[in-house]
Amino acid sequence: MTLLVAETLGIHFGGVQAVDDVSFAVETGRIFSIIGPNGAGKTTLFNLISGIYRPNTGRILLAGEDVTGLPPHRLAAKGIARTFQNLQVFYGMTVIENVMVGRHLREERRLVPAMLGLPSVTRQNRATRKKAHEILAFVGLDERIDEPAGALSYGDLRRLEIGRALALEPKLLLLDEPAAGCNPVETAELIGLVRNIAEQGVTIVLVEHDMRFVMQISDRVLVLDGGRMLAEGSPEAVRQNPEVVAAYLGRHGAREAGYARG
Amino acid sequence: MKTPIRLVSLLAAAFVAVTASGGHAVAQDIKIGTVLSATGPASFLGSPEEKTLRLYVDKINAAGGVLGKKIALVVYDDGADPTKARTFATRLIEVDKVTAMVGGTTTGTSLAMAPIFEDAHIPFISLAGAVEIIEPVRKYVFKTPQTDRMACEKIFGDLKARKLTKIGMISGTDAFGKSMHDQCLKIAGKYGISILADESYGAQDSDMTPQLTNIKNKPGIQAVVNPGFGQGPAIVTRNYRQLGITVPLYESHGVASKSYIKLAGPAAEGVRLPADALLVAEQLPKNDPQRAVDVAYKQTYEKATGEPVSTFGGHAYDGLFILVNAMKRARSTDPAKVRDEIEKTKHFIGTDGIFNMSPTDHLGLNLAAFRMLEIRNGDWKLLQAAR
Amino acid sequence: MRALLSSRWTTLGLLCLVIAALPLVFPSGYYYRVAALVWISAIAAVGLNIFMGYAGQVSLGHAGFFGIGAYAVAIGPARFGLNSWLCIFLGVFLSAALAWLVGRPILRLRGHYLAIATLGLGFLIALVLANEARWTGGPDGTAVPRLTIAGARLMEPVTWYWISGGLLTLGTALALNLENSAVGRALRALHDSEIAAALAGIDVARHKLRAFVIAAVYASLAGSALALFDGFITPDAAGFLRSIELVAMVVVGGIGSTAGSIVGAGLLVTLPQILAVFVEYEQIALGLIIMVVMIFLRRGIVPSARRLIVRRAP
Amino acid sequence: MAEVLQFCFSGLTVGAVYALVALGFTIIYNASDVVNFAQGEFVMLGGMVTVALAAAGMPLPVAAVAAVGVAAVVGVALHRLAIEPARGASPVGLIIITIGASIFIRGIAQVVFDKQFHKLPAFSGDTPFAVLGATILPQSLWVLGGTAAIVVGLHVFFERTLIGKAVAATAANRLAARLAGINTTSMMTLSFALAGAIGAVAGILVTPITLTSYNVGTLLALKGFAAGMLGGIGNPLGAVLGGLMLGLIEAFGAGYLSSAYKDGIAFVVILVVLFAFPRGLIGKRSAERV
Repeated sequence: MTLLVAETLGIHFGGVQAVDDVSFAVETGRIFSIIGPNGAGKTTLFNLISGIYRPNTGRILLAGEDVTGLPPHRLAAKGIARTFQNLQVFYGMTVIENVMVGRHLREERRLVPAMLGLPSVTRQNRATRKKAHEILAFVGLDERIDEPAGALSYGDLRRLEIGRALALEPKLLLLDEPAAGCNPVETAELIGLVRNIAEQGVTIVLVEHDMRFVMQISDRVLVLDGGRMLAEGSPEAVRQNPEVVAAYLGRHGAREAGYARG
Repeated sequence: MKTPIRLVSLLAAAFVAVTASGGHAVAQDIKIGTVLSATGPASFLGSPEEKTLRLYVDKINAAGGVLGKKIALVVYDDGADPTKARTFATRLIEVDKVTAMVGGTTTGTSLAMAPIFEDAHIPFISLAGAVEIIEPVRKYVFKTPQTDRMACEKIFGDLKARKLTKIGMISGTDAFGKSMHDQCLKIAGKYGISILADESYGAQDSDMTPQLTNIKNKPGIQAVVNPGFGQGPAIVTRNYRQLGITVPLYESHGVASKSYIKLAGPAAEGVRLPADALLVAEQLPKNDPQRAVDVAYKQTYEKATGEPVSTFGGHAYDGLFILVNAMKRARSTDPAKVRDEIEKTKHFIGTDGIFNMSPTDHLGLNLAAFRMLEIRNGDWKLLQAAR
Repeated sequence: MRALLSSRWTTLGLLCLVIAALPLVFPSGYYYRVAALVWISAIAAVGLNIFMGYAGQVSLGHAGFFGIGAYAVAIGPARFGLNSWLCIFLGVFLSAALAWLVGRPILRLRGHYLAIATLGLGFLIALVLANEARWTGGPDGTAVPRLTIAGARLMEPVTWYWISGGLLTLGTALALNLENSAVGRALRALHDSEIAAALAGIDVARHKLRAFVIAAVYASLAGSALALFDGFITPDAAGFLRSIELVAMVVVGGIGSTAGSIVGAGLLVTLPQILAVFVEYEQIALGLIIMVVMIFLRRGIVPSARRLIVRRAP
Repeated sequence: MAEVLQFCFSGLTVGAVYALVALGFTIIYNASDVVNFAQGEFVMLGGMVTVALAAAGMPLPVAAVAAVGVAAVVGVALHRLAIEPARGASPVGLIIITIGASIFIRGIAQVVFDKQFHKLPAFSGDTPFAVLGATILPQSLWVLGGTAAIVVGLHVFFERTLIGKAVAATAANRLAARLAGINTTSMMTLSFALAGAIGAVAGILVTPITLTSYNVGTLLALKGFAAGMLGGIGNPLGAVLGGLMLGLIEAFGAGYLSSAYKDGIAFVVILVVLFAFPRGLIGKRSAERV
C-alpha cells in the first residue's frame, strides 16, 4: 500500500527553482531515503512535505488524501512527524517535557479545565508522562528524564527529537539528517533505532549525507541534484547508476562507492 | 554571590527603615507635606513649586518658625501619576503624620488625593487649575490658582471688548490644555463667541503648522486662543508667525513665565494672555496692594534659583502662606482648627490675587486676580483698559 | 531540592504565607496600600508572563488592557448606571474581545515588529481614553464609583489588601496550573521553536492568541481592581510608561517565572517609595538599580536565585 | 495646493528628526542586536549640553561639537558599562537595560541641567521663506540638509572606509567578522559612539525649532523606534524612509483628518503596513532555515 505520494512538486524562491518537478511514492512501513549534494533541495523537499512551505506546483497525497498546502499542525494531526537537521529542541523544557509536547494531539487541550487544574487534567498529565517515559525508554534516554534538555549531548538530542516525533504516534516519520554530528557508535545505535521504528509499521522518509547509513538502511533511495530528480530506485540500483556516480558522488565519491560495493 | 537574597532582604529592610522614620524631622516640628510632580510631564510646573516651598520654609524657619516651632517640609515626587500621588498622600498622613498638605501639581493628582485628605481630616491646599477640585466643595480641600474657567472668562471678556467674536482654538491634549479647552467651549456661548476651528496638538509635538494652516484657511476667524503649557505654546506662537497669521493670538495662564517670551522670541510680540500680577510686579501702580508681595517674591525666587519667576511657583507661595497664616490665627497645629482658619482667610494678598475664602468658596479669587497682559518689546505689558 | 523549588505548591504556599504574615508587621494603612498596589500590579504581571514568559512573545502595550478594565468600572456605573460588579466582567469581556480581534493579525508579527504593533495598540487605547473626554473625563481623569458588597463600600486599604491578595493568589494558582498542562506545554514549546511546535501538532497561531487573550484578561482585572481601589483613574494607567513598567516587572523578576513576576512587581512598586528619600536623585537611583539587576541577574531575580540555591545545595 | 505643500514642509522637518533617531537605532541594532530605547536621550543630550555650555559662555559652534562628543562618550559608556557586561541576556532583558539607562541619563540631566525648556538660536535667522504660498523656516532646511549629509556621510563611511567596512561586516555577520580578524567588540563600541553622535547632531539641529528639555528623549525614542520598524529594522534606508513617512503621516493626519488623533493615525498606518509587510517596508526578507 502507498502511504505518501508526491506528484510533480515544485517551489521557487525569487528566481531560484529550489525543487523542480519531483515525483515519488513511498510504500507503508518502508524506509525511503533522499540523498543529494548540498543545495540539492533535500531539506526544501522536506519542508514541502511537512507543510512549512506551500508548493508552487504539484500535489502531496497522504494515504490517498490530498494534503497539499495544509499547515504543519494539520499535517501532524494527519500523522506526519519530523525531526530537524539543525535541532529544534525545546531547550526551556526538561527532557521528558519535550516528549510530552509530542503528545499534544492526544491530550485534552481546553483552556478552562487546564487553568483550574481539574483532576482530569492531573490524571492526563500523569498518563502523558507515563507514555513519554515509555518512549524515552524506547529511544534510550530514560535515565535523564528530568534534566533540562540543554544538558544532553548532541547525539542524545537527536534521539530526543526522534522521541518527540514518535510521541505523536505518526504514520509517516520524516528524519532530516538524523546521523549528522553523531560519532560512529551513535550512528550504529541510530541505525538500530530507525529499524526498530520501521518494524513497528511507521513509514520513514529520511534525508542523509552518510552514505553507509543510507545504503544500509534504505528500501528505496531518491537522488536529487539542483532541485531535480536524478534517479530513484533500490540502494543497489542507485549506487550503480552512472549518472548518480558522476554527478553526485563525483570522482572521489565514485571511489568510495566502489569500496562500498566491494 | 548571595546577591539576590541580600538584595531582597536589603530592600525589605530599607523599605521599613526609610518609610518608618519619615525623614529627619524633630518631633516638635510642624510637619507640612507636599506631593508634587517634580519629574514627568508636569515637571515644568512641579519644579518651581518645589523650589518655592523649600525656599520659603527655610526663610520662615530662619525667622523663627511658626508658633515658636520650626516647619519640617516632607516632599514627595509623584511624577504626575495619580496612583503614586495617592500612595504618597497616604504616607504623608499615616507615616509622616503631617498637619497639612500644600501640593498636587496637576488636576489629576489633586483629584486623586483629595478624598484621602478629606477622609483623614487633614487640610489640603492644591496647586492645580481645574475647578472640579473645589466644586463641589470638600471640607478639607482648597486651592490657590485661578481656575481655567476664569482664564477663559478673562480672555473672552477681552475679545468681547475688542468686538472679536469668531475665534479658532488650538489646544494642547495634555490635562491642562484639554481641561481649559473644555471650559472655554462651555462658556463661549455666554460671551457670544463662536468657535469656528478647534484644533489640538500633543504635549511634546514639535510642529503645529498643519493645525494652524487649517485655522488660517478658515474664513472669518478674528482671533486664536491657545490653551496649553510647556513648550507647546512657544512653538504654536512661532509657527503662527511663520505662517503669517495676523489676527490676534491669545495664550493662556499656562505660559505665565518669562521663559515663554524667551522661547518664542520676536514671534511673541503682540500676544495677549491672562496672568497673575506677579509677572508684571514692577509695572504695577504703586498703590496696587499686590505690588509689594509680588515684587518681593519675584526677586527672592529669581535670586535664589537663577530662573525666571513663574506663576506656578507663586501658587505654592500662596498656598504655603495661607496655611501658615491660618496656623498662626488658630494658634494651633490641630488640623481641624487650621482648616477652619484657612476657610476664614480674608484679604490675604498673594501672588495670585487677593484671597477671600468662605465655606462655599475654597479658592477665594475673583476675575480681578487675572490681569490681561500683552507682550511688547520682549516683555510683559500690563493692559489697564481692557476689562 | 530542585523539585521542591520548582514545584507550584512552593510558589503558591510562599505567596499565601507572605500575604497572611505581612499584616503582622504592618503598622498602618499606608503599608496595606503599598502592598495592595503590589498585588494588583502582580496580577497584571503574572498574566503578562503567560504571554511573554511562557509563549515567548512581547507586548509593549499591555497597559491598554489595564486601562480598559479600569475605565470599564469608571464609565459603566457613572454613565450607564450599571452595577460595578457587572462592569468588571464587561471590562474583561471587552479586553478579551479586543485582544482576540487584534491578536489574530498582530500575532503573525515577530520580535521587535510585534513589539511595535502592541505598542501601537496600547498607544491607541490610551489616546482614545484621553481624547474622548465626554466619556472618560479626558486627561484629568475621572472618579470611579466604589464597589459595594452587601451595602458596605469597599475602600479601606486593608480591605483591598485582602481582596487583591486573594485575587493574586487565585491568578497565580491558575497560571501555575496552566503551566503544567497540555496548553502550557504548548506555549512553552512554541516559545523555543514555532516550527517544531507546529510539527508536534500545536496550532501555533491559536495558542499565541490564547496567551494574548489570557494576559489581556489578567490586565483588565488588575485595572478594574486599581480603579476601584483608588476611586480615581487617569488615562496614564493605559499609557506607554505603564506598559513598560509591566514588562520590566516580568523581566526583572525573571521572565517565564510566575513567582518572578510577583517579585518583580514588588520591587518596581516599592522602589519609588524607598527611593523617595533621595528626592532629586530618585530617577538616577531607579535607572541604576534596573540596570544593575538586569546586568548581574541576567535571567531575572527569581530564576537566578533559584540557580544559586540549587548549586549550593548538595 | 499651498496647504499640501505646507503639510509637506511640516512633515519632512519633523520626519527628518524621526529619521535621525531611527538611524541611531539602526546602527546600534545592526552592530549588536540591541534595540536601544536610550536613543532619544542622545538627542536630548545634544540639545541640552549645547545650551548649557553656550550659557556658560562657550561659543556656540564649540559648544555644539563638545555636545556631540559628550553624547558619543555616553554612547561608549552605555555599551561598555551596561550592554557588554550583560551579553547573553534576552532581547527583552537588553531592552529593559536600555530603558534603565534612559531613566538614569534623564535623572542625571535633571540634576545637572534643570527642568526648564530651552532653545538655541536658528543657524541662519528666523525669517521664513515663502514657496508657492507655503512657508518654511531656514532651520528646517538645515535639518533636512543635515539629515541628508549624515545619510550620505554614513554611506561613504560604511562603503569606502576600512573601519566603516569593518563595522558593516560586524553588522552583517559577527562570527565571520571575528574570523576575519575584526575586533567586533570595538566595532560595537564604535557603533554606539556613532549612534550617540548622530543623536546629538539631531538634537542640535532641531533644538532651534522644537526646543528642548531634560525629558524630550522618551517620546523621540518611541517615534524613532516606530519609524525604524515602519521602514524595516536594520536597514538605514528604511530608517530614513520610515522617519520621513511617519512625519508626513502625522502632518497630513493633523491637517486633513484630526489633530487630536494624529499620533493614532500614524500608529494605525504602521499596523496596516506591518500586516502587509511583516518586516517593514524595506526590511530584510530572509526565509527561515530549518
